[in-house]
Amino acid sequence: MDLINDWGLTVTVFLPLVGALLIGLVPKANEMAAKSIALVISVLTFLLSAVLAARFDFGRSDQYQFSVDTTWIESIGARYHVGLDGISLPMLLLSTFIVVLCVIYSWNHWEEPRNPKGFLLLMLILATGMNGTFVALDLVLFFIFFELVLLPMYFLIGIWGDKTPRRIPGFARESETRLYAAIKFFLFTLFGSAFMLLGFLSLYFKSGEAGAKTFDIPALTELASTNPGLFAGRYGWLVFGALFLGFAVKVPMWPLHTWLPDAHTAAPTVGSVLLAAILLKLGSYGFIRIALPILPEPAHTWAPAIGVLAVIGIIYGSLACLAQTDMKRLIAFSSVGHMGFVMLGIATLTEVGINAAIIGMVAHGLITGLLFFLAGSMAHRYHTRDMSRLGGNQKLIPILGGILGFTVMASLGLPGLAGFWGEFMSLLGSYNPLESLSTDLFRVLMVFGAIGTVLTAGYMLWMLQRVNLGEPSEEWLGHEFHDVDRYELAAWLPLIILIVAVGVYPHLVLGATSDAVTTLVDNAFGPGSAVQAVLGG
Amino acid sequence: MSYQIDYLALAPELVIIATLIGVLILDLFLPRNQKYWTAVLSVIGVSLAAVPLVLLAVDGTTRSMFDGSYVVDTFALVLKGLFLVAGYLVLLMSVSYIESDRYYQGEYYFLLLSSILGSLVMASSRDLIVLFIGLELTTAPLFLLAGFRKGDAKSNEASLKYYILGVLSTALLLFGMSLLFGLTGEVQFDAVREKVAALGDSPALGVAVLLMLVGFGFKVSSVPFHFWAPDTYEGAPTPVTAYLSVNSKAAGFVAMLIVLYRAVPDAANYWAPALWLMAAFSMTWGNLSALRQRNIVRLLAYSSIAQAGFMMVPFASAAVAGADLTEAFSATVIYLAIYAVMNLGAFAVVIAVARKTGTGEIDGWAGLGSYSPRLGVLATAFFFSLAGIPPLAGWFAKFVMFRSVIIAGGVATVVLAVIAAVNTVIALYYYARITKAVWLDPAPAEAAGDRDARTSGSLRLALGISAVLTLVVGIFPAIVTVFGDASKVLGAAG
Amino acid sequence: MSTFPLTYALQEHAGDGGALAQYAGVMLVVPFLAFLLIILIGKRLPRQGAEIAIGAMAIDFVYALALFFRNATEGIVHEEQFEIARFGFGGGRQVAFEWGWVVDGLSTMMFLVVTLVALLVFIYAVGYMKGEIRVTFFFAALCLFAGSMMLLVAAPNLVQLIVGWEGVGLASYLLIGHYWEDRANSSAAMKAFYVNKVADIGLILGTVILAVTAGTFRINEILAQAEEGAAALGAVAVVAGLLIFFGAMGKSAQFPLHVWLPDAMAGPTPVSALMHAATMVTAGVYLIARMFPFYEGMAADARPWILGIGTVTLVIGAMLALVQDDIKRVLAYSTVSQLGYMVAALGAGGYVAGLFHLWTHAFFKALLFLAAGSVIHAVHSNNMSEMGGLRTSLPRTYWTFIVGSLALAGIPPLAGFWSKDEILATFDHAGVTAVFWLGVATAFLTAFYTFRMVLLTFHGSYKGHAHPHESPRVMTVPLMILAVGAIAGGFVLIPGIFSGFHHWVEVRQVFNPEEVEAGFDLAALIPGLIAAVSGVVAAWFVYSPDAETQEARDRVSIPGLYPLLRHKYYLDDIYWYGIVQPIKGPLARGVNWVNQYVIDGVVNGVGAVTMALSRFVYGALDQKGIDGVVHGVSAATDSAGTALRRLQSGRVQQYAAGFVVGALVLVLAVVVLR
Amino acid sequence: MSLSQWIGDPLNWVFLVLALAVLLSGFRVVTSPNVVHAALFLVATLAATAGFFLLLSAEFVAWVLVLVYIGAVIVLFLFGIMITRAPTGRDTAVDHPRRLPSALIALALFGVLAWSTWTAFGDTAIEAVGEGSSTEVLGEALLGRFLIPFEVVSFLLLAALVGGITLARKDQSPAEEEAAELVRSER
Amino acid sequence: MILFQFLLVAALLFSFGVYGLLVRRNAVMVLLSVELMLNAVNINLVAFESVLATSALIGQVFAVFVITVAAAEVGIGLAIILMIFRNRRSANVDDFNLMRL
Repeated sequence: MDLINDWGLTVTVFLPLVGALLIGLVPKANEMAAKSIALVISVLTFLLSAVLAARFDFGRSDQYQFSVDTTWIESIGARYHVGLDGISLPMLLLSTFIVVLCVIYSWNHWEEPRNPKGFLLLMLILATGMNGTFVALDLVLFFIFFELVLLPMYFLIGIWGDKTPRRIPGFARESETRLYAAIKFFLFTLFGSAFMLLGFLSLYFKSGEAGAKTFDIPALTELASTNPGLFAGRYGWLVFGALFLGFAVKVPMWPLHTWLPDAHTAAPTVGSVLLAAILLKLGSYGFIRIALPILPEPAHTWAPAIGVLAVIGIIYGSLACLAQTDMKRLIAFSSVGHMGFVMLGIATLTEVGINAAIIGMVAHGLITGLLFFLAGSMAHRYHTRDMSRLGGNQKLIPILGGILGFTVMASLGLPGLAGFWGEFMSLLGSYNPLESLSTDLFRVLMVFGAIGTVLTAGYMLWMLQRVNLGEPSEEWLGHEFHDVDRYELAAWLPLIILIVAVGVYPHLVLGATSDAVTTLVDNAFGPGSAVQAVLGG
Repeated sequence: MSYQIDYLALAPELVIIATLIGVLILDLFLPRNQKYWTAVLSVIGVSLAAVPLVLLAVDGTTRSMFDGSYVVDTFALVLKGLFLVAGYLVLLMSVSYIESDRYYQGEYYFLLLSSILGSLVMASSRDLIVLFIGLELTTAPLFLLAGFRKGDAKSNEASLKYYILGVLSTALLLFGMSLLFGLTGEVQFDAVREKVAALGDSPALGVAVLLMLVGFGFKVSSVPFHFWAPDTYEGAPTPVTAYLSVNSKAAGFVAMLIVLYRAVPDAANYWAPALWLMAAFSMTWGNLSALRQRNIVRLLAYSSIAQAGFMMVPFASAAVAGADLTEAFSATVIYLAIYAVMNLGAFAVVIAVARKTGTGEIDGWAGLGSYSPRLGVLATAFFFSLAGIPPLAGWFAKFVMFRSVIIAGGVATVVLAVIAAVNTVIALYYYARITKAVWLDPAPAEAAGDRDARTSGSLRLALGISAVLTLVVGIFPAIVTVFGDASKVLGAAG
Repeated sequence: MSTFPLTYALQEHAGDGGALAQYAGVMLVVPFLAFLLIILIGKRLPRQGAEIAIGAMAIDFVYALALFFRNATEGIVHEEQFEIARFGFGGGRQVAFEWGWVVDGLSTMMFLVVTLVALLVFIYAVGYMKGEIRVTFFFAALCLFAGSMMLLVAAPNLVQLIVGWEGVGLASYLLIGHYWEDRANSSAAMKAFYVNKVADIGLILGTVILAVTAGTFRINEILAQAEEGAAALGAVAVVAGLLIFFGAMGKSAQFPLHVWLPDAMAGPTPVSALMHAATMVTAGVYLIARMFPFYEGMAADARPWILGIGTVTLVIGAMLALVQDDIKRVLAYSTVSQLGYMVAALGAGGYVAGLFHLWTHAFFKALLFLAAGSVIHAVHSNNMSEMGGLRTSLPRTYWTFIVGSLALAGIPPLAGFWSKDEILATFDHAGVTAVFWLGVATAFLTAFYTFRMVLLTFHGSYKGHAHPHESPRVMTVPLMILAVGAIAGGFVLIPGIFSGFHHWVEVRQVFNPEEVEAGFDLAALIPGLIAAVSGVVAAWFVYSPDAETQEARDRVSIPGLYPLLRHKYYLDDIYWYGIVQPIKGPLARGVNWVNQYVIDGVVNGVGAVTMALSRFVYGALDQKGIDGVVHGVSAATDSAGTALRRLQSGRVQQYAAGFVVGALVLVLAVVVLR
Repeated sequence: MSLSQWIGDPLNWVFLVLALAVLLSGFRVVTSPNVVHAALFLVATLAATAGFFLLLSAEFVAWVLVLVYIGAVIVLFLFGIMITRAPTGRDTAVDHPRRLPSALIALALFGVLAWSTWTAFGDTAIEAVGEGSSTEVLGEALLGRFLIPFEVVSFLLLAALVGGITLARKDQSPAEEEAAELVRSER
Repeated sequence: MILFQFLLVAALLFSFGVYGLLVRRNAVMVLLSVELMLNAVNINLVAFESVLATSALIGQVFAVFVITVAAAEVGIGLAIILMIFRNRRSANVDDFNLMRL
């Protein structure tokens, strides 16, 4: 079946777009048709990606499979090059999978002004952007997909977002939360990506000094390892800085994170889920796929800074969580902390660390995605996210409460569930970072990271106590709340199962990534790098 | 001395000439309620003019006439194509707009065609005189068209302001040209270039080049020669504004680039820093001013000022860095082509929406998406394309711009690149504000206009063409790189 | 599945346990399956899932018993590992995460203790929890606990150990907070979780250091390297050892991390018996024992810390137990104190002594808790001030309670006597005289507070309001079984007569325990015995049935110490006001403030400045031209002016002037001034 | 060329007279408070300029200037002034109050222009004077090499004509127009 | 004669034109100023031509074109002014300073 080899990835990426077009043709009133199309398309996309995974040769997960490399914009040297390796495979699956769940969840959860047609249409466009980013192997293509997610997300937040007015410091007029958040999200990301684009272009022309100019990620990676001096020095430092701006905004890393709490708070449930589960990963994926392998030498220089910012993010995010009253905002800040672990892993520049980052990304996608689902469903029922008004949820809506409890446990990194591996491995990596990095610094970071886990447990359990436990406040007396319905269950159960599965059997992720990461690190930082102080020599 | 005239090479111009005379004559005989036939004729004429263009393009040979003062090469052809397509779109936009108001239709189309003719001539000009005449023919009818809403004080004002500043710029341009002629004794660009190269440093050359640059700066509405633009855009009939912001600006750019690139590349030490400043100020000033606009057309005016700044970036940075101008040249031309399509689309939307909302204020657009989703989508597409968001065409324009900056390298260019990057973000804000009004704001209870107003067929066609182009070019930008490649011909020839 | 050769096994008298050991993993899986099953269908069963839990535990118990016999008879050394993930570790090396189980003396003993106590407690709980809310969930959580505990005990590598470790912590959290409608209970649960989480930093970081340095997570490989004296490992051994011990301190409630344990009594009593007395809290002891060769060798410098912390704990725990009114809290502090004994014993090198006390303590403390539960069940109160004279109404409970108390007090020939004697002997032999005498003194305190409790509860007159009656058989039978254990549990290691336990807990894989030989030590036995007996006697005198209320008496007995003890050495206050509040309060709020007003402030500030700039550029420069430059920003905008006025205001000339000035500036900048 | 040589050339005396006329009348064009006077001063300026052209032996251009400008443009101006009934008398507020900055700007511009042309052409002498350039050559150039601009400029004029009429003509009211339409159809 | 004497006059005339353009309130007068500037250009062109003596008399040809264009511009300008005048008159008959800019 060469069809799958040649077209599999392309169809996986663009099928949602076709779905979006189809939905666009459906009259607005026919909600059922729009939903059905979205469901069928997203399921098909997921199945296709699953087929790809099934046919994926894990024995050579460090090589790009199902590659397509064809002309696209010849005159500027950009090509349509997509491929799947062990690093992108889990991300692609995560992306296609979460979209399915989001469609299912959306079946009967609509924020005002409803309009399922528009919502699902945007969501499918978003899916194309996300899938595309994870498989793109050309910098320009990557950039396009990376940016493609902006528009739909802007509208998802802006149209279906939170409509409570909010006073923005520095501005005279009140603005609805959704409006502020949407434009903030958009401007932040665009700001970063403008510089990222400059970086990409610069790489392209620099690559001309050692052969043909190219935007091709594998080719550039190859170039970086064969010509170590090419992307180095001041030049490399600047270019890495440009890429850093682009990716770090998306991750988001402290102090570029402030769009995130606003965006999450304002976004509709599904928007939050997609944002947390996948969009944030685009940034960290960019680091792994592009910044590290192509710019290994500058990565050295930057790694301590990234590590420090990551740990600041962990501690800072946790502390900020403790001051929140809004449940979604709390979860949003928790993302800052969790992504801090991901970035700490990346900053170590070691195999362990990068594996940690990937599994951390997957886990965060599953767990925080689920958390936002839950928060959304609760807000749906209580019409408030204010934790001081919630409480006793476990009593009022027991199954939902139970799932919330489970997810909180997963989120605080309980061993045996998915969240643990990322945190643990990232600490493991930072104990002995790449040889040339300051071991002392990273060990200090490790300790702070570990303290961060306690704080994480702190705010998570605190949230659980405030929301789930205790007697329900009198406000809710006499209210009947329906417990988890079947759409919610259908959307959440797979996540729960996966959280446990990855927790019990991390091979699900690491099995794909490990070899790919090893090759990546070997190429970028030389074989035999890292961890010398072993076995007493 | 006798000169051969290649009629095929001149065929597009001749077709337009025939059309505009036809329009003038037809207008005499048509009863008032059937004046729209002049529009039909104009549309047909512009379409027909594209036929020889295609033939010439297929032929591909460079045809040079009159001692090289009039050249039809691929560069001229693609630009003529651009002018024709843009003119075509403006004509489509005009039909219902002009019909609906009390306009002199025949004269309107005649003047528009004259302007198109001027731009066609200009694209082929390789000689100061031809260039000047072409440019004047492009601009002069627009002075009149801007005032075509005769009863409207704003339109009057638009016309007068545009006219006075226009003639001022013409005078400065001419003075510069006269100096250049005095210094070189030539008007044909290639000859001029040889002389200029021999001339070396000369303040008079600098003054000459800069005065010409000022003249072109007016046409492209670059800061600080932009002042006319907002008022004129606001006052002029909207299709004319569209034409002003696209064809006229493009013509100005083409003139500027041909002269700088073909005639005085060796005086780059004079014009490069000036262009750098103009680019930086245009972007920043235009964008910052756009932030404050409430009127959609004024906003587009300032946006087009900023866009002009972006368009100058490649050339400015390449010249400042002393790099090869060819890449920069093709980048600017590509930008110009993409800008033309998306900006015309934006204006088409503005025209269509104005019917529905009955106001030019951005606030009036609130909730457009709820009662007219198609227009909402189109507005979103065009404005985000202008902002440079993939996968809409605008991204590629921004991309080639940044690309050429990076090719140039050097500190001054990096500074310009950073200014451009920051400006991209600022620009997004006000473009997004429009889409915010369209989608995120609730529709007011009652509108001044007729929400159920149907968008006329010709306008739909214009919208459709520009939308398709915006999207297709965004996804397969290779299409527009033909502009870039063609413009390299200009460099190769010289 | 792969069976790894045990390089360092001393195979002289040990078999591989055959199929029994090979499939020991069944014990790990069954409770989890039970957990799932109870969650899914428990509610629909007649006993709401208890039967599943008991069934699962019975299977485990039988299996554990079989293993135990096999080990006792022929010895077992077996290890199974399943790889669950493998990843690059730098330098081309790969490291694996694994699940698995280790079957040797140590784990077999623990299996037996855990499953036995768990089984009895499960059965007991059927009676105890009758009519309570969320019974299904209760049993599910118990199964989760049992599974995690088995996972922990069976862990052949540090990762699995951590998984089990935090798993039992989670179960503990769930069960302490079982009555979460009351905020105090959920807070107690959170406290337990936090304190353990803090301690877990130590365990996790210790694991990270050991694993990265040794290049493996497998405990036996790490220990092998330690035995070999690998230099890299040696360099980090003490730090890693201390960190891991810090982890153990949390779980085993060592000072100053013991604070969670008394609060944990908020959970139902069976939970306290099972987790907070017999099994979970001994995980720390187990961990130290598991890593004993490491602490014996490379990390020997960490051992004085273990001894010291253990000693402090055993003393302060006992003292706190003196002043409690809540019967469960007495037992909780007693547990703290007894754990202190075990840890101190290990710290002093008494491998067998520590584990032996773990073994006996499991029986008698579980017994005491369950019996106390039976009392509480009867009087609906935890407070001894509302009890008294229950001897008659709860005869079976009373007698079993007496057995447990005697064992705890260390009265021969009950279990506690033998193990405590073993520990005191260890101290004596190790030459830590001060610790030895503190141990003896604490033995006195132990006996004293135990019988204070007995007397206040069962003697005198009834002070409560309920109508106490004996608990049902389902509760008393487990008591009796445990009572047998409390009596006979000590006979497995009688110095000079029978030293079976000594061999049962040999970890043959790595080393032959050559701990400080306790043996028969009269010098230790006599003071210990005297202390215990005199403690009982003293209690009898002080709390004789006709004495006044016990609170007044306490104040008389230890005047200076009383407030300190009542406030639990102010530790909770220090933690709360010194750590938790500052973090939750000012620090968190501060960060939030920084986020909102500094970082976001910068962001919004950039926005506001851009807007202001645009106001200037557009309002002043663009619309006012040269006048704007000269006069600066003017508030007037053009919106008020009509087109006519604009024409007459000379704006066109302004524009033209801007035009010409712009040209001039360009010329000046580029041509004239270059 | 020294000053004495320059003075010695009688053409330069002619030049001086003409230059004085050009500049004085030019100055009055921009300062005269009376619009009709200003227009007439422009006539003088143009006439003197035509003298320059003759001096530079550009007879054809000189006559074109006279014919086109003085003959047509100025008349157009005067018509314009009359039709718009602009005040033909002395207008007190004919200028904006900011004469000084404007003068400075103009002065600066003059400085730049004069300086730059001086550096480039300071010592260039005009030699071929008095021979009279051939109008024939000019004609051939216009219809030869400059055929295209020549033709194109006619469209510029046409456009100006058509557009100018359109803008300047008095619009009929809708009622009038309908009436006209009616008349036409009846005819 | 030297070239510069003409150039100087032209520059001065051009500057007069600019001055007039900047200060005149009356639209017709602004137009007159523009004519001055264009005339200055013509002086330049013709003077240059007399020095350069190009074969095709380019300078003079250019000047002719400039004159033509200037004429067209004047026509356009006056038409615009006339249009505005008509509108103003209909709006406000008494306003005699109509064409002030």
